[in-house]
Order: sequence, then structure tokens, then C-alpha cells
Amino acid sequence: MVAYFQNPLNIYITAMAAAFLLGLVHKLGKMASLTLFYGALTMMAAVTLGSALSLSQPLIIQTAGFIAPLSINLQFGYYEAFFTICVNIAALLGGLYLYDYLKDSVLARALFLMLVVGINGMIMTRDLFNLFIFIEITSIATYGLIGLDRNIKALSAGFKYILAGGMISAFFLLGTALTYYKTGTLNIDQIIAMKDVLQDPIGLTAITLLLTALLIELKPFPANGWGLDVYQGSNAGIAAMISVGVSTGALFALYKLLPLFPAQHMGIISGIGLATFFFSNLMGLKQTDAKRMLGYSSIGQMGLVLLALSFFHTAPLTMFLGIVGGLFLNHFLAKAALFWIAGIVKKDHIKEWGILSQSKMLTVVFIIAVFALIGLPPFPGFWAKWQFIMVLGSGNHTFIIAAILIGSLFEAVYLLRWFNYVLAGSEEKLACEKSKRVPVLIFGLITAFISALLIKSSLGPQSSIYFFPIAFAVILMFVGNFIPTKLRALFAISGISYLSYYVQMNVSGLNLIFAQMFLWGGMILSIATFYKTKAKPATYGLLFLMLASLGGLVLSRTTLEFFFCWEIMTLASYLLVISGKNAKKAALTYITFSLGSAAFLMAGFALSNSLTLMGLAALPSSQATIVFTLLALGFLIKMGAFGVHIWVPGAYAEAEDDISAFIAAILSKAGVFGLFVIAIYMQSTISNSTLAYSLGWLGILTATFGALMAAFQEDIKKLLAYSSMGQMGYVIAAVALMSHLGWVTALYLSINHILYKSLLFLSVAGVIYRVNTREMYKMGGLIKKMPISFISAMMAIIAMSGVPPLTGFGGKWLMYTALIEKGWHLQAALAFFASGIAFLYMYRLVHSIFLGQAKPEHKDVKEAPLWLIIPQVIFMGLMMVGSTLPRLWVEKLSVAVGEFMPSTLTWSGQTATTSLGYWNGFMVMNIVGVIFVIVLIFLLLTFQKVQKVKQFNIVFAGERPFTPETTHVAYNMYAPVQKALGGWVKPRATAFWDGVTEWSHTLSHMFAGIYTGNGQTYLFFILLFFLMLNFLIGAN
Amino acid sequence: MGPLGLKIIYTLITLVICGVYGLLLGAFMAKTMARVQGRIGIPLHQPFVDIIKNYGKRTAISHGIMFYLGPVFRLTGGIGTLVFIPVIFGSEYFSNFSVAGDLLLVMYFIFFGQLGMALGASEGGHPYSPIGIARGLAQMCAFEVPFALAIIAIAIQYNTFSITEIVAAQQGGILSWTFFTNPFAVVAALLAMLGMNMYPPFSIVLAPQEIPIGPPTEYHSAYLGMLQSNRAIFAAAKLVLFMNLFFGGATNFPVLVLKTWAIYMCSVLVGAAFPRFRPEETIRFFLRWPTVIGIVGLLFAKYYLI
Amino acid sequence: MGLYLNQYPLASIVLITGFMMILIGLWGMLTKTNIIKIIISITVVETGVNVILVSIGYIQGRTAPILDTAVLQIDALSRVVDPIPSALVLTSIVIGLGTTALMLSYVIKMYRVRQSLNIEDFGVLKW
Amino acid sequence: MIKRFFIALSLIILAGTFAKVVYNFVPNTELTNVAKHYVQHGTQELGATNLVTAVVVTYRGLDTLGEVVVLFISAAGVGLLLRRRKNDLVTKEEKRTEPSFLVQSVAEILVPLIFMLGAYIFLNGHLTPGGGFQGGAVIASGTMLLFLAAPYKHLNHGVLTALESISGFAYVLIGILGVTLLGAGHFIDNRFLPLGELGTLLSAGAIPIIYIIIGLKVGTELSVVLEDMREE
Repeated sequence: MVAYFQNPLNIYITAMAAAFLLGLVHKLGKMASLTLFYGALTMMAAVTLGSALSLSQPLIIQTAGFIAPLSINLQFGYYEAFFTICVNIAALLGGLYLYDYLKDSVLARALFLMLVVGINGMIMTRDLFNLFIFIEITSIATYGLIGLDRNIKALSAGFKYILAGGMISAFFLLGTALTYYKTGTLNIDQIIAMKDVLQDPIGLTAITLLLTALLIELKPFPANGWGLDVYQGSNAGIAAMISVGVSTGALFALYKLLPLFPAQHMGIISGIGLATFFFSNLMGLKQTDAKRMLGYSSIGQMGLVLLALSFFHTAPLTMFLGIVGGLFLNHFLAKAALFWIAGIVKKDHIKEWGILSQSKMLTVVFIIAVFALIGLPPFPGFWAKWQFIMVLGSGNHTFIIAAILIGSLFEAVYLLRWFNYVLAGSEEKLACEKSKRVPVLIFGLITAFISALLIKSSLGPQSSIYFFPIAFAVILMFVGNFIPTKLRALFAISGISYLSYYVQMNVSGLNLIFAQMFLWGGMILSIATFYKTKAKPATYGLLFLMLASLGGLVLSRTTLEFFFCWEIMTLASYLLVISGKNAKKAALTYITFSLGSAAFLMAGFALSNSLTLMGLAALPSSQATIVFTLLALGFLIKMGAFGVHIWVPGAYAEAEDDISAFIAAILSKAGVFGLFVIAIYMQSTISNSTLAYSLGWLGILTATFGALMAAFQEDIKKLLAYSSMGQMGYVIAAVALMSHLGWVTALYLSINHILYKSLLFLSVAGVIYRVNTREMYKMGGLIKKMPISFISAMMAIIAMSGVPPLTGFGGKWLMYTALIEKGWHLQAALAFFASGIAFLYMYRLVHSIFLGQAKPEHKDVKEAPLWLIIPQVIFMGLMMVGSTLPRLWVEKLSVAVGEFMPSTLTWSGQTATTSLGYWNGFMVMNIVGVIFVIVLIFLLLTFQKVQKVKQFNIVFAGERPFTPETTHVAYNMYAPVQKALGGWVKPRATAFWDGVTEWSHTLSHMFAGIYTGNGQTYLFFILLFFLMLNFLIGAN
Repeated sequence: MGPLGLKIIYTLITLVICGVYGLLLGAFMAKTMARVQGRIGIPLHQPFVDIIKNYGKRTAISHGIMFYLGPVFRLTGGIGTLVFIPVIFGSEYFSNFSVAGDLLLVMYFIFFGQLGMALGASEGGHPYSPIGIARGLAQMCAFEVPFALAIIAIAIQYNTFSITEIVAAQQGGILSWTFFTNPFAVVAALLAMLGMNMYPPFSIVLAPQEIPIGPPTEYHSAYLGMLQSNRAIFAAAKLVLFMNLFFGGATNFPVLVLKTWAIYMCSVLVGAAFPRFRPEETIRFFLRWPTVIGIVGLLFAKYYLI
Repeated sequence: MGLYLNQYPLASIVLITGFMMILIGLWGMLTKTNIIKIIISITVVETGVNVILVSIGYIQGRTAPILDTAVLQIDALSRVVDPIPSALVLTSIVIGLGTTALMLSYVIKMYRVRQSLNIEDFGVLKW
Repeated sequence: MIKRFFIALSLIILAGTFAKVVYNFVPNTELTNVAKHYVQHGTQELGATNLVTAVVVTYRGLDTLGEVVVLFISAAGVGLLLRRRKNDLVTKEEKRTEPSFLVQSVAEILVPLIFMLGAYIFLNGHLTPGGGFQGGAVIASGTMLLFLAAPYKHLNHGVLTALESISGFAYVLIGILGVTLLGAGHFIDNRFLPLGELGTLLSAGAIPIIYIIIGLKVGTELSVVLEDMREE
């Protein structure tokens, strides 16, 4: 009995016997034949697993009692095992999923079994003609199954498939005939051994024919219109089997025959794979039909796998499975799940997919699948893509890397746009049978499980540092439904505290400073989240995940660890942003730019050929320049630098109010950290380079335009968002200075930014919580209702503006000194201008919200909730200490930077001295304090009694305004400035990116136009595809 | 009475001198303007009378705590600015508390009073206040540009931000003043000063006809007294700063008076001769020629003076 | 090399015929709009391929690989043609039959839905 | 027109490729190594005089099993597409026309003969040209004639299905017998039965049995296909 499970041949025997018997057994009753059917599928999966587990060396299975070239043999090695396990498990679950569909038709069940036989055969057989037969079995079974839906869509799609299949089989058979003619054998191994014989016109034609046939099975661009129609037209369960099963068979068949292909022409295969990946995803952009979109994605993913295959078909097993297997597995798991979900939702247009959100379980699997396809960690695609891109980088395949990354971005855009529609929700009821739900769930779990394994195996000995926080976060997300909000918050905070303890134990210097920024800042801010009486179940898990990933960023030594954490951070923050009420559109922009940023990072790391961050230091300068540019672009996008800032306002504004604080105060520092990392390691190349100089200008421009745009916002959170952009601009410039003082400035500004942006966002969160609007002109006079919030906001703007005696001045002092010391004089002047403009929005913020005339409807507004006040008080306290005793912390920054370059900042007492000037923060604070108190006492003495008056009691030509609240001057406050400078801030960047979007959609539509829906056109493309391939191969 | 005590006393003396001087200058301005317009104008002691009257008023109303504190911030800002500037070159005691920080501190401390005042005035709830403040801020960011360029030009020229050292570098004859070594920067700075002083043509902030006296509309009695005191001290502080940066500083009070008076005349003369700009015109004005001149000054310092 | 038509006429003629059939079939597949004609064209192509397969197995002047009284085991090696292509053709024909049957069933159903046999009427899915 | 032009152009290019093949084609003068083995040892090893049969049934037996599967799933596909289902609307009754007397009487004579010929072909597959597929096809042509003669008579689906089902299963079973009796690597080996005397009907091990099964399966399957198509 054990032997049964260890012989792969039994997969065929079981399936065929069952399929043949079905007709007879069906006479005994439906139950009997269903049992036979599912029993057979189970046994097949079991045999595959059993055979794979007992595999000690590749197994050759002879038939008919003769050795290979005489008879047909099968092979079951590690590669075959991997792919057959996938296929047979998918078949079992796919069969279960199709229960409804198959239960009424015994013929359909037989077809399904034979389909699986066909795929297994395509994978295992080592005989060329036998391969042809298995291809035919697979195709014919698929034609039959598609025909089960007898509507016009399925019929016309199926017919186009048959036409294409007819052409494919003619090509393949002709190829087989010519191969036999040249080699005198049909055994693939022998043919490969004799492949030199095939290097003549007939042989090459034979190879071309065979490859065309197999490639067409993989639906390459542009000869794939029929494939798209099949995905769209056929039943979702069948489409899933085609996408993950039939394609697998074709892929493996191709893999087997690839050695025949002249090695010097392997680039053709790569090119086909790449073009397919790129164009499918481009065309997917314009797609609105869910299944066709999945079709585009399927085709694209297989293109990527094909590309990887062309590179790694001769690679050792681990590498092959790591890259080709990983990419395949990713596609396999995600695409099956998505097609199945599509079958449950039963909506063609993605706009109607809101209905899915009624099932949490399905939505979660949907998210997992989408993220896996996009290539976010920890899903299998991430690791495979990383390795792949790294290998491409070491081979300097810049063009391929670019195409892959851009294509992936397209895919991400259309998948996430779809996700947005899912989140939109719907009134309609979602009907879902258990038989359909279970396979989806199992695939979700398998994906999660494999991802967990991959974290463990890919990150090496350090993996538990990354694994446990993720596990903790996931658990926190899932228990979210069952335990109260406050308890979850408590768990999250204790998790963060432990993490902060752990991280701080393990890092030092600059990394320690960043760790403290991320984790302490995060911890204090987390207190604020208590103010919500009810948070979404996943919020705290994601929050923890985001902070943990930032901690991981600080800990990471290798580029992979860094990138992993970076992507986890992107993922967590995206989900946090999108949980805002109207955040869907903004979140899409945010994630698109974030993924763009990640793409730059990936390209940068790939071209650096370095596995460790430390290795970046060893790059020759020409390479370092390119690598630095790419990486810096990645970080700049995340910091919202000028030109790539358009995601900033949306993401900040539309996230939930307490989350915005995290994004602005903490998350934006990730970019700073990244910039620091590369600046440190590539210091020697970058110092005094044009690159640093340009970066400096970019920073200053970011500061200027950020400030200017902030001044014109009516939306309070958008104002703060642009303000953050502007402030990050200074930091960019400061890092770009590449001097001791510059870096101290950057750190100082970052820490200060955490302090005042936290204050502002929390204060504003309280205000929004109380008045339920973000439009500033709808507020006013809230100082009397929310005094602490006002003080917090006021202190924040003083600290932000740089007015002494609070912390802001130190930053300005350091910055101007550093800029001038470096000789960046014009930049310094522009920075002056920028910080002048900053006053505009800062005044506007405080005035419009807290001062001026109050609105009658706000007369009962109370102070912000205590939970929001507590962190504000903490931050205010920190700010006061930091302002009074700057040496306490600035010296630490100076020392940390001093590790990399000689210090130019000296201290005597509380006086800091540079080559240009000096500053004694302690003294300034005291002098100002004393003068303030004296003047105040004078005023108090002058007035014995001050009469408090009502709000509207103002000097207004002796009259009281009719509707006093309208006298609150807040709307379009800086009209004159807009008149004078508005031209500077026309939304050019937005227009540019809109243009990019528009153009890619137009292109998408244009290319998709080749899919006319006419089967003959598709056939013609197949013919042209062959001619092209023939031309390319024959060209030499 | 340690050195600190002595320093405080000298600082107080400075304050009184500058306060009186500032008030006199204000009166002088008013009188000049009146004469230009064919009126007799106020007597020179009028501001003193006003300020005493305002302080003497007993009744006061308050719109709230920030309203109350606004003038306090304002006066603190004015006094503080003066305190951080070394007034008399070479005098240990009249250098006040300039050891606390350099030119950048002074430049940024100027905003302290303005910001506090703006917030206080806003709480008054009068619509003219925010309108005035908005205009003031807009104007400020415009004139900051040539001013900043001039300051940076100085920093390049003297390679320091320390005011004392800047003055020291200008000793040794009239030709070593910045005014003569880098006239472009000085012109830019003087143009910026016109905006700073808010006399015509840059008086839209206070615009008596449209938004009677602008931001301080709601302030009265002792509040107004404090604002007036500040105006005097602050005006003096700015003039001293300009003198120090561009005109070689002063080694004693007569020289100080002479030089600052001369600087002040620029504003007065221009103010008497020109009509008012609208806010957007102001912005455009400062971002054009003064900025160009400032950039020339900066480049001149960068490539010629060093 | 050159054409071997003179020396070995039969195999080459059959081979050329096979290729011609493929081309003719393809022309039909790509230009005829009537679905039935397209299916016929496909079978022409398939037949062409089979013909080629046969021609490859053929050796001039030999006979079928059946070892009975006509061909004895001893001289079989020089008397019979290659049995493998024959076996392959057999299989290929059966597969062609299956595909054609399925195609025709599709056509029957498609005709029921649209009352048309023009392939251009079945482009419901596109782009 | 432009479309046709491009199609013609690409076919001409394709013809060029083919021409290259033809130009380089040297007809075989020798058997390939594998074929040599079959010719030299086929009869001894498998006991079949028809070497094509030896190749089809045993040497490349897996192909043939696949072929049977192909036919099976084609028939299933046809059935799936054409057979009425529960919720299908019964369209219309066409008016009946009886076939001519000539057809009816010829059919009466010919059908049994055709069936017999079919059986003969698959029974002698290992000795003479022919075999299971050919025999099955001949049987199906008999069925076709039957349909022409009696268009409104329905075949018994149940019996056909059972026959088809059993023969398919039997084929797999015989394949397994090879493994169980002769050991691993002997799937679809005909030699678990004695090879018998070369050239007689009961020789060549299990080949006749396999061909009987195939013949039955193909015959029934094709008949079912015809039936399905006729009913539609």
C-alpha cells in the first residue's frame, strides 16, 4: 500500500481508471460517482506528495518493460515534484471549488480528471510525441470544460481557444516530425544529447516550431488574445485551472525543451517573457472586467516566470526553485485564489466588487493575493523577485530591471484600484457556498504558511528578529475582532516598548538616534490612539507592524533586510492610510508612489551588486553615482520631495487623524534614515559631487514649494502635509551638505520635526474630533474651548518657525551656519524665503482654528479627549527641556555624526560655537523668560481690573456685526500672495503625473486594440509570432 | 552687584536711551510727513504724551488670555531684540547680552514679538486684525529675501555671524564700512528696511483708510502703550542693527544717533514721496529689483570680496 | 545539397505536398469567415502535417513493416519502412478526429446562440 | 483586402521557410536506431508480426493510452456541449421524414457485415494492417449507416456508456497487470500473457485483448458522438 503512494505513475492510473469508471459508477448513483471523483483527486494529490517525500534521487519511470528510447519514459525528479505537487493540490481544491459545476455532469468530472492527467503528463513525460499527446489531452479537456457554460461568451472564447490550439498542435507535430527526421529518436534526453545535429535549417525550423507551440501555450504578447478571452469568458474555476494548471504544464514542457534552444538565442526567450510581462500589465491598466484583468495579470506573471526561466533554466536546484519556483508559486497561489474569488463574487465589472467586503475572510485572502502579486513581502513573489533582480543587477541588465519594475508598477496600480472598489462596499448580499469558500481559505493559509517559511529561510540567522514582530502583528490583527480596542492598544504599546528595548540594545550611534526617534516617538504617539472609542480591528496590528518595520530598518545589515523592512513599512502604512474614511483614492496614489520608491531602491541595490549595506562603501565611483541616484530617488519619493510630492497631501489628509501623526512625525523619517545610510556609506563618492549639490537644491526647492503650497490650503491636514513636505526639504538639503554641521542639522531638524508635528497633528486631531470638519474656515475661536490644544499648537508653530527660544531656532541656526559654511549661499537665501513663507501657513493655522470669531455651532465644544492631551503634554515637556538645555541632546547628535567626519561644533558650557557664530540656548531661554515675566508683571500692575467681554464685542464702527461669525477672516486668507506668487504653485507636478497616468492609459488602450475579438486575427498573430521567432533564430 | 548686575543696569540704560530715541524718531517722521503734505504736524513731544496717556488709562477690556499676552510678547520681542544686539562697539557693557547668540538669533528673535502680537491681535476677533496680519506676513516674506541676501553677503564678506566681529571688521575708516565695500548688499538691505518699517509705499499693513491701523485695532490703553513703547525700542533696535552691519557701528552714543538718524531718513524720504503699494505689488516689488540687487551683492561678496 | 527530387522522388513529392497542404489550410484558416470552412482548413493543415510525417518515415523502395511471408525477419532491416512515423500518424489522426468533433459541437452550439456561422459575429470578448 | 495581402505575404514567408526545409531534405535511406531495434527484435520481443501494432500497443503504449483518453474526452466534451440538460428548453419537434426504402434495406444487410469487418480488423491488428482504432472507426461507420436508415431510433445510451466505461477501465487494468505481474517499469506491457506462436490469432500476448478493448471503446465512443450530434 505504501508503494502505491510512492509511485508517480499511480497518478495517471488512478485518474484514468476513475475517469473511465465514472460513467459506470454513475449508474449506481450520484453520490457514488462523486465519491469516486473526489477520492481520485485526493489520491492523486496524496500520491504526488508521497512520491515527492520518498524521493531520494530523480526517479525515471519506464513503461512497457523497455528502456527509454525504445519505450516512453517519465521522469519524476525534484523539479517535477515541485510542479506536480502544485498542480495536483490545485486540482483537488479546484475540483472542490467546482463542486456545484461538476456535480450535475459526470462527463465534466471525467474531463476534469483527464485535464489533471494531461498536465501531469506534460510535466513528467520525457518523450516528445508523448508530450504532444499530453498537450492535446490537456487542451481538449479544457475545451470541453469551457463548453460546460453554454453561453455565448464561453462558447466564443472556447472556440477561439480551439482554433489557437489547432494551430499549436499543428506546429508542435510538425516540429516533432522534423526533429525525428533529424535525430531519429523521440526521447527528449537523447534529442538534447544530439542537439548539435539540429543546428541546420531543418533542425532549427523544428526547434522553432516546437518552441513556438509551447510559447504560444504560455500566451506570449502579442499572440495571446485568445487566452485573454478564455480567462474572461470561461467559468472562474476553469479559468483558475487554466491559469495555474495548464500554464504550469506548458511552462514545464518548455523548460524541458529549452536546452534544445541555441544558447546564444536565449535572449529571444527573455525578450518574449519581458515583453509579455510589460505589455500585459500595461494593457491591464485600462481593464475593468475582473476576470480579464486577472487574465492580463496571469499572462504577465507567466511572462515574468518565462523571463526568469530563460535566465535560470540551467541554474542549480535551490536557485531555480528560489527564483523561478518562487515567482511561479507566487502566481500560482495568488491567481488561483483570485480567480476563485472572482467566481464567488460573480461580478464582471470591478466597480461592482464592493460586495466582496461582506466576507472578511475572502477580503483578507483577496488582499493577500493582491499583495503577493504586487511582490510585497513576506509573500513568495517578494523573495523571488528580489533574488531575480539582484542577479539581473549583477549582470548589468539595466533595461530588463527597468522593464520589470515598471511593469510591476502597472500591475500594482490596476490590482490596487480593484482593491479600492472592493473596499467601497455594497448593499447587495454575497452568496457563497462552503465548497467555494474552503479552497480559497486553504490557499490563503498556504500562502501565509509559505511566506512564514520564506521569512525564516531567506533572512538567515537574523530572521527571528523580523519574524516574531510580523507574527505578533498578524495575531494582533486577527484577534482585533475579539478583544476591546483599549486592550489591543495596550498590547501594541507593550510590543513597541519591548521592541524599542531590544533594538536599542543592539544598535549604537546614528542608528540608535533613529531607533529612538522611531520607537520612542511611536510609543508616545501610541498613547493618543486611545482616544478612539472604537478602532478598526487591524489598526493596532498594522501600527505595530509599521513601527516594528522601522525598528527593523535600523537593525538591518544586509540590503535584503533593509528592503524587506522598507516594504513591510510600505505595506503597513498603506493599509493604515486606506483605513481612513475617504482615503481610497489618496491611498492608491500613496502606494503607487511608495512602490515606485521601492522600485528605485530595488534597482539601486541590484546595480550595487552588494549584499550588505556596508558593501555600498566599496563601490567604484562611477557605479556609486548611479546607485546613489537610484537609492536617493527612492528615499526622496518617500520623503515627498518636490516633483514626487503629490501623494503627500492625500495620504496625510485622508488617513485617520491619529495615524496622520504617525505618518508625518515618524514615517517620514524613514526616508531621512535611508538617505543617511547611503550618504554615510557612499560618503567618499558623494561629498562635493554635483549629485549632492543637486540634492541640496532639490531640498531647498522642496522646502520653498512645500511652504508655498501649504499657505494656500483650506484643509487643515493638507496644510500640515505640505508643511511636512517643506520641512523635509530642509532635511534633504542638510543631508546633502555632506558636512558635520549639515548632518547634525538634519538630525536636529528631524527630531524637532517629530516634536512639533506630533503636537500639531494631535492638537488638530482633537479639534477635528470635536468639530467634525477639516476645513479651517469652518472653525474659529476655539482657544477658549480647547486651551491646551491651542498652547500645544502655538508652541509647535513657534518651534517650527525657528523663533527663539524654543527648539526651532537651534535648527535654523545650525542650518544657515551649515549652508554658509559649505558655501551654499543662494540656497541659504532661498531657505530664508521658505521659512518666511512658513510663517504664512503657521499663522493661518493657529488663527483660523483657535483665534478670531467662534462659530455658534461650536459653542458647546469641549477640550480634546485626555488621551490626545497626554502625549501633547509629554511632547511639550520634551520641547521645553530640549529648548532650555540644547547641549543635552545636540552634543549626542554631534558625537554620533562625529563617527563619520570631524566635528566642527564645539561646546563651552551651554554655548555652541561654529566657525561662523555661536549660540547659547540656555541663556536665550532665560533672558527671554525674564523679560517676558517683567513685562507681564508690569502689565498686571498697570491693570488692576480687566473686564472680560463677549466674543462679538469689537470695535466695528460702533455696530455689532449682523452675523459675527462671518467676520472670521480665514477663507482664502492669502489672496494677495496667491495673486503675486500663485503662478509658482500651479499644480504642475500634479499635471505632469496626471499626464503620465493619462498617457499610460492611452497606450494601454492602444495596445489592447490588437485584441479584436476575432479568432482569425488571433491565429494570424500566432503565425506572425512563429515567423518572428523563425526570423530571429534564422538570422544568425 | 557682580558683572551680571552691572550688565543689567547698562542694558536698562540702553533701553531707556533707545526708547526715547525711538519715540523721537517717530515724532520726527510724523512731523516730516505732515510738512510734506502741507500740514503743521505734531510737536516732537507728542508721542511721549500719548504713551503716558495710554499707560494712565484705568479701564481695560480683554478678549481672552492670548489677547492679553499679545502686547507682552510684542514688547518682550522688541526689548529682547535690542538686548541681543551690541549697541556700542568696544563697550563691554553696552554690548548687552549679545553673547547669547549671533546675528541669526537677532534675525529670528525679531519674529518673536511679531508672532505673539499676531496671535494676540487675532484673538481680538476683529476682522481687520487678521487682514492686517496676513498682509504683514506676506510683506515680510517678500522683504526678507533681499534682506537675507544682504545678510548672507555680509556673512561671506566677514566670514562670521557675530555682530561684534562684523563691526570690528568695519573699523579703520569710513571706506571699510560695508556700505562702501559692498554697496549692492547695503542697497538691498535698505530697500528691505523700507518694507520693515512699514512706511509708505509699504504701509498697506496698517492702511489707515481701509483697516484702521491694522493688527492692533482692538488694542487700547496700556496695551497700546506697550505697543507704542515697543515700536520705539524696536525701531531703534533695527536701526542699530543696520548701523552695525552696514555702517561700521558706533563707538559712542552721538555717533550712534547720527548714523541711525541718517539711516532713518531713507525711510522718511521715501515714505514722503511715494504712494502705497497693494500687497501683491509689494511682493512683486521685493522679489524683483531688490532681490536682483541682493543676489548681485551676494555674488559680489562671494567672488570679488574673497 | 540540392533537391533530391530526381533520386528519391516519392518522399520529396509527398513532403512538398504536405507543406502545400499546410499552406493551403492556413490560407483557409486565416481568410475564410465561415466557421465550417475554417474547420475544414484546420483538418487540411492536420492532414498536411500527417503527410509530412509519413514522408519522413518512408524509405524509397521499401514496404510496410509487417513481417510475414512477404518480408522475412532476416532481411527485414533492408526491406521495411520506419514503423514509428506510421504509429505516430495513427495517433495524430485520432487526435485530429477528436478535436474536429469537438469543434463541430462548438459550432452547433454557437450557431444555436447566434444563428450565424460567420466568425466575425463571435467577437464578443475583446480588448 | 489589405488583410488578405498581409496574410498572403506571411504565408509566402512561411512557404520560404518550408522551401528551405524541402531544399535541405534528404530522404532517409536507413532506419533510425530505434526503428532498427523494433524491426530486428520487435517480433521476437512482442510476438506481433505487424510492427506498427507492436509500436502502437506496447513500445509506445503510453501514447495509445493517451490516444484513448483523447478520444474519450472528445466524446465527453461533445456530450457536455450537446446533450440536453435539465434546465434546457426543448426547442422544437422537426417534422419527420422517413428514409428511403433503399437505404433501409441496404442498411439491414450491410450493418452486420460492417460490424463484422470492424471486429475482424481489430482482432487481427497484430498480424495485418489495422487495429483497434481502425476497427472501432469501421464499427462507428456502421452505426452511422444505422442512423441514416432509422433516424428516429435512439441507441441505448446506458449500454454504450457501460461498454465504453468498462473497456476503458479494462485497458487501464491491463496496463496495471503488466506492472503487477512483470514488475515496475512494465506498465502496459503485453507480455504478461504468453506470446504464443508468431503469426497466429492468439499470439502476441495481450495485444489482441488490448485491441479488442480499444476497438470496443472507439466504436462505442464514436457511436456516442454520432448519437450526440444527431440528437442536437
